[in-house]
Amino acid sequence: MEAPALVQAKEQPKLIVSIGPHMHDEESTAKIMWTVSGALIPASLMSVYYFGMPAVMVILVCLVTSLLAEAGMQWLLKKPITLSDGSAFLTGLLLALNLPANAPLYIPFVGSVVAIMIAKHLFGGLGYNIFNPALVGRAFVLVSFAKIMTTFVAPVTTFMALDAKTTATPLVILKEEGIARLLEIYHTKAALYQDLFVGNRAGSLGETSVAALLLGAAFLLMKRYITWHVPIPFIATVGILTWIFGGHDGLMTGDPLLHMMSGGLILGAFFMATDYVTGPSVRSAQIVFGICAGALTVLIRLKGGYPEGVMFAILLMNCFAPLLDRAMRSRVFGKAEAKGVKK
Amino acid sequence: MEATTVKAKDTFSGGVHPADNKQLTAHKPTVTAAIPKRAIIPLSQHIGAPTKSIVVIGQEVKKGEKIGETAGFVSAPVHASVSGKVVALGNFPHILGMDIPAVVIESDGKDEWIGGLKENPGYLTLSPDELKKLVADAGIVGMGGATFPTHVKLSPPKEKPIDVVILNGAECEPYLTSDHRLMLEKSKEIVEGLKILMRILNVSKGYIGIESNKPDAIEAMTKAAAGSPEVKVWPVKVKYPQGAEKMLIKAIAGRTVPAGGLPMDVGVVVQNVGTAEAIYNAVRYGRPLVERYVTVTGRGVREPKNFLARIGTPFSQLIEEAGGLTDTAAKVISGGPMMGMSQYTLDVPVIKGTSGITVLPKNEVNTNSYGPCIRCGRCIDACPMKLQPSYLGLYIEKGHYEDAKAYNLMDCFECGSCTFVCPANRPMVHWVKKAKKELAKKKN
Amino acid sequence: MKDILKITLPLVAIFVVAGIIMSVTYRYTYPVRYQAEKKEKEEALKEMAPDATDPIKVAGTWSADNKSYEYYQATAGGKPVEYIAETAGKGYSSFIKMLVSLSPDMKIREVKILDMNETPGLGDQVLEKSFLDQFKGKVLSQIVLIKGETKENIQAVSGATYSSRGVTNGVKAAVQLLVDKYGAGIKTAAQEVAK
Amino acid sequence: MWQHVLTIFIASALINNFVFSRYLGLCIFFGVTKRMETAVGMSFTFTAVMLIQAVLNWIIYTYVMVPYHLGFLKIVIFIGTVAAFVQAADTIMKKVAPALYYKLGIYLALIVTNCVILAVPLLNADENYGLFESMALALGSGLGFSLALIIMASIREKLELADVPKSFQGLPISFVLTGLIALAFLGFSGMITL
Amino acid sequence: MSNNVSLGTLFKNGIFGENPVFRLALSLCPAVAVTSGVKNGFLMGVAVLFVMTMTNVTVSLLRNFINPKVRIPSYVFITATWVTVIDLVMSAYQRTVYKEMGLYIMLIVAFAIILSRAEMFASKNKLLPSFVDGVGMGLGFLLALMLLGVFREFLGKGSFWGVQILPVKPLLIMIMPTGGFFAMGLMMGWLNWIDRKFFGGTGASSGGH
Ligand SMILES: Cc1cc2nc3c(=O)[nH]c(=O)nc-3n(C[C@H](O)[C@H](O)[C@H](O)COP(=O)(O)O)c2cc1C
Ligand SMILES: Cc1cc2nc3c(=O)[nH]c(=O)nc-3n(C[C@H](O)[C@H](O)[C@H](O)COP(=O)(O)O)c2cc1C
Ligand SMILES: Cc1cc2nc3c(=O)[nH]c(=O)nc-3n(C[C@H](O)[C@H](O)[C@H](O)COP(=O)(O)O)c2cc1C
Ligand SMILES: Cc1cc2nc3c(=O)[nH]c(=O)nc-3n(C[C@H](O)[C@H](O)[C@H](O)CO)c2cc1C
Ligand code: SF4
Ligand code: SF4
Ligand code: SF4
Ligand code: SF4
Ligand code: FES
Repeated sequence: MEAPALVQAKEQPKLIVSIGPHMHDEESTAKIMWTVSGALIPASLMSVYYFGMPAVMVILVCLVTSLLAEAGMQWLLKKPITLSDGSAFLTGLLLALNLPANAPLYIPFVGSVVAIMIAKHLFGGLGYNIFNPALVGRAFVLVSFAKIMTTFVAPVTTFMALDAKTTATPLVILKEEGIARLLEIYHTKAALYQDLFVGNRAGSLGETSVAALLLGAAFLLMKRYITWHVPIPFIATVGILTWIFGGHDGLMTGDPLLHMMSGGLILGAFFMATDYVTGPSVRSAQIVFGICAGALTVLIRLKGGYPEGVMFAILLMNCFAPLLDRAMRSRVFGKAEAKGVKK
Repeated sequence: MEATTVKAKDTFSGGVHPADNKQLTAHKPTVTAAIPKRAIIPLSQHIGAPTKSIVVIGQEVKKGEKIGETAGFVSAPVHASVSGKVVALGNFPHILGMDIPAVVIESDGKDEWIGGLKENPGYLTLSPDELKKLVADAGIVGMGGATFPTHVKLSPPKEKPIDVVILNGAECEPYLTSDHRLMLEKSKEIVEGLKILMRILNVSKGYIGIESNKPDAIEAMTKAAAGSPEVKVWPVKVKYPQGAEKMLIKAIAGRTVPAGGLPMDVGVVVQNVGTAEAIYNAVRYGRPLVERYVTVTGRGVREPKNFLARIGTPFSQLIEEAGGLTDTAAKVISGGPMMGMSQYTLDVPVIKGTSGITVLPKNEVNTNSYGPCIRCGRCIDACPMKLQPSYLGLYIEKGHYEDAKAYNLMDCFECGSCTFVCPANRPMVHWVKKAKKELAKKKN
Repeated sequence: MKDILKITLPLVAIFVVAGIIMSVTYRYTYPVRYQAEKKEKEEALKEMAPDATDPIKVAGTWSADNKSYEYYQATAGGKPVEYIAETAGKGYSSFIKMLVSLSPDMKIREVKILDMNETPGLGDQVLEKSFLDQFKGKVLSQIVLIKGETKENIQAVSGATYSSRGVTNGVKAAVQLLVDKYGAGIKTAAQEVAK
Repeated sequence: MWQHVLTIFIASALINNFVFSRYLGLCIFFGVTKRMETAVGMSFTFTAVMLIQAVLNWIIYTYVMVPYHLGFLKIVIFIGTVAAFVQAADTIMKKVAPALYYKLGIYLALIVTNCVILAVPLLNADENYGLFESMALALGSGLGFSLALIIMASIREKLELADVPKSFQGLPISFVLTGLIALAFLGFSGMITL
Repeated sequence: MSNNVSLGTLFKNGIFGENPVFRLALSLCPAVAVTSGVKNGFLMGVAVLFVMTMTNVTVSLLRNFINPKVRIPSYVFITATWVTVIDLVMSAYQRTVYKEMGLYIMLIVAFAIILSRAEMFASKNKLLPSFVDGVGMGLGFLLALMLLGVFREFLGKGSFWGVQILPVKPLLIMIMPTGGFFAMGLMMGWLNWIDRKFFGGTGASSGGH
């Protein structure tokens, strides 16, 4: 039977129909990405303060190349171009903060291209990549241009150019020549810690100033864009293990503060290990992720040939993230035991 | 009686805190809506078998006269909500989004009750079976939204004894205040309804769970229950979806309904406060369910209000009575914004489960498209069922329904918390519904 | 029974023929390989001691890191012109195997890397002449790895400190050995240079 | 001695991982990691067979081939042992433990034409390892191979849902992925010198 | 495959349509392991070409002679024989190369591609087609290895067959294991793209042993 038009509203307005919920909180992917980028501003400014114009150039090349690579790859793959979501910008910025200021400009270029094109878009783009793009970019250039990437310069005195003088990072000095030599350079432990804290030392752009990084991290923690589950276990594990095994005079003689403030640990733990896409998303798995990353960092720092372990530790844990997520799924409400995935 | 402070442990993990916007209507006393000129009464207003029409076109009916007969156990009869003449039988738009058989009655304006309604002041002396029959004959279904026939819920199998009845006055859904007003205005009736429920089920413990953002309702209900030591008013934490029965049972009885199970598995029956009131009316006055409290709210209507409306009242009429749509009105939702369903026409009628009509203006409607999941884990934190909605979304998006099932698809009760928090705007609820449908199709 | 024979006989035939093919190949390639190996070693030694006219003789064996190595004496007309030692040092990811030759005044004449498995492009920079040539003419006390500029000692290749250390340590052990064995007369001279 | 054994074990599991730095077993690696279940089954079977093969072939090599100067026949002899063993295991398992056979039997068939199994005795012979060292190499390599299979399977499950460009779906992206894992595993480089 | 396929088609098939490395995705280990230089890739390719051809020929010759019940062990044994031969020859005449890739030469015996051609083709065909099939497949293998070798050596060391062409080493990573996997993945993807774009192929490489 045809429905007779018995009851008719006076005007039938055009109504939007969709499936609920019809309310949404204020967050969006773009807002998160740009806020995280914003939280890196203090660290970026400090790096410019300490390394001058060369730092500006490295940052610029990374940002521009990342954005171009993102747009280019999306154009090639006939996908919508989404530069405004900020993820490519963030990857570029993080990569820049992972490079030494003295890097010739083809290094940030190659790093960004590899990060965005290979590590991100070959795997399906935002949300699908397995490995942290910025760290893949860094590892790629580290292995390709190892000589340059393991030479660092001290902070500058003039703005426009770097001193030609190269220095080793504190961790390299510690490993190669021992704590005594470090103290010789920095005179007292307090002065050493202070320099590490404000950022007056050789190293990658963003790893230098612990204070600036902590400022950004505190902001993100407050906004709940990152949670404690990865960074705190990560840093704590590094502290504890270096204290136990890090010393030359037997167990429990290491210097955890020095280790915790060096080698990009703060940058890596708060800004890179926390990358949602490449880490586990189950909270308990995140804690395991953090602890393992910390243990691997210490293993590489103390036993490996390469003194800065954070990057490799995070990349290694990226391999394990899907496994962790799979193994540590939360228990469904009302279920005695989580069902294993049947596949 | 009980302290009104909420203990934090009396809740569940997960959940979200959407802006509740209840201030739009919470303080406004309920007004009785006009009798609809033409009441459109769907023959299917509940979960279960639709009823069969027992009237013909042209037939005169009285208010409360049965017009739809049950067809099966899980079913509930439908009654005329106005007195007048049946003018049409056919398929009419329904809030589910499709046309469904309904009876259209043109009101004669007299609003006469059908004769022979039995008033019974001594109702508490009736036997449980007699009471249950009254409830069934009155066509009462869950008024909290799920519209499950109440008498079915009140007939638990023998091996599942019930020892707790909980009235759900949580009303966690944003905007809606119909339960809130009902609790203020009909507190005594609700308490009596609860006592009837307890008698039917032979239970000595009754609770009324109310979110602690409604102190006046808590006070009113506490006062109404003052003389009845077996009834306790229980404030619960303000959090969506605290009103979902599993969450409420956890908070009040401290019991966890097993996954895939029902409240009766842990000895509990949960009923909406409106249902309790309807039960009281049915038992005390013999009146079938023909009207209910409906909140008409949102920034898309000019004067948000609470109504006591007849079943079958078209949305357009209630919205008109609430001052009409504003110029920017863009979305009309049957129910609240979290679980409600958006409507493409205002011709749909109020049914037994319609707790409110929410009209959102354009600027509050999210029309952004969704992006890829960035695995932020917010949905996992938000899910009250402790599922991993991100994986459900990923699997279903690619058509891997079986994998989604392995990720506990079937335990999702579509509360929408995950979609609410998702920064990538991913429509998990939409996908979950789709996957459930596809899997059901495959089974057949 | 007949079936089994039918299956087995051809198989046995194949085995026999294959065995013959392999043995014949072995018979003809083995001497070539043996000669090549011998020649390789001889040539390497010869390169280390260009002045030697007599065949270079094994003078003994020594061991380091649980592995045993040979050392040699090169002579011209019966007079020692060169002392050579096989040695190895622990690099970044492998033991770097080397030959080191000393002139009779206990100064290094030549360092040659025989075998290693360091990271291409990083560790294998120690193969470069500019690094190895630093050893020429140095005496035992000068063989110290320095990470900065140096003429007096051995300068590490930057980015390959570990490999450089491996080479330096290996050379040092070899020189120490040869000085202990043959350097009695010149020890003092060497110490003088060091001063 | 025991320290050397331990060193060999760790080195062959992580640093010289068969897949990520020795490029061995790639066909199997790419072939069975599409599903977690097969990857796990393969891991068990391979580790067990590698260990047994290492012992068997060490005995043959040390007590037959070396004394009789048959080193040049090692290819024929080792693969013969593998083939004979697989045949025997197949028959015995079918009789003695049919349940296990139905779980792991299909993987056994793949073993004869696989280079990982053969590589273990060849490497042992090359290095002149003793019995325990050979076992450490076999066990380490087997566990390292299992680790590789399992993480690869877990990642590919995730990747299945990703929007990988058409031309790269399947093997090409798996290769790039393996490259990236190998890049991460470089972090272990330089930790142990053999 | 039937006998009436022309020999030319058979030959081309091994190189393009069913390229053992890029299309059939068999015997992948050497494709990554020995291709850090063109020369190694070439010599490995030659070794495989030899074993492939000789095995095909032998199997074809003996096909009526071998009982089907023992056919697989026999083929494995035949392959092992020819591998031993090429192994001994290489270890005598190509000492430096052999030091680097001797293990992979020996492992030719386990290559699935060889056994599968013997089983699927040579055991059912006459001498000449089997020979052509062996040569075609072997050449396909050789060309694939050389292609990878050229790509990796050029990018990694800036040289070709050991001859320095560029003054610098552009991307050292390409001659390391990780670079080998990248090169292989990118090359396969690229070939798939060409195939889909210009030849209308499906462009999906199957995988597996
Ligand atoms: C996410 C969700 C939220 C709910 N919130 C409420 C609520 O606030 N109040 C309510 O009465 N029922 C709510 N319900 C329905 C209850 O679970 C339950 O069905 C109802 O209380 C049973 O009573 P009834 O049969 O009388 O409707 C909710 C259900 C879901 C799935
Ligand atoms: C198919 C079905 C069968 C049900 N059977 C029973 C029952 O036997 N006993 C009972 O107490 N409730 C039963 N219920 C009601 C549920 O317990 C619940 O109250 C109802 O689904 C509404 O809950 P919600 O609003 O939270 O979704 C049933 C519900 C459905 C959908
Ligand atoms: C993947 C990788 C491979 C490396 N390979 C070598 C190597 O073969 N030889 C070496 O000495 N150092 C190697 N290193 C170590 C670094 O280059 C190390 O920082 C450097 O040796 C320290 O030297 P420097 O003090 O001159 O910076 C490697 C590091 C990495 C990450
Ligand atoms: C808290 C947070 C941390 C992030 N860290 C990284 C990072 O370390 N490297 C990177 O390339 N992108 C990072 N991103 C950006 C984004 O997740 C990344 O581009 C995706 O991996 C691309 O799919 C981060 C994003 C957030 C929200
Ligand atoms: S979601 Fe709506 S119907 Fe359900 S309990 Fe909350 S307010 Fe009531
Ligand atoms: S909230 Fe959205 S983006 Fe975040 S994990 Fe869940 S589905 Fe993915
Ligand atoms: S809709 Fe389902 S998956 Fe999403 S939060 Fe609610 S119960 Fe969890
Ligand atoms: S699709 Fe989902 S909500 Fe709809 S009837 Fe099926 S299970 Fe219920
Ligand atoms: S597994 Fe196939 S060649 Fe190695």
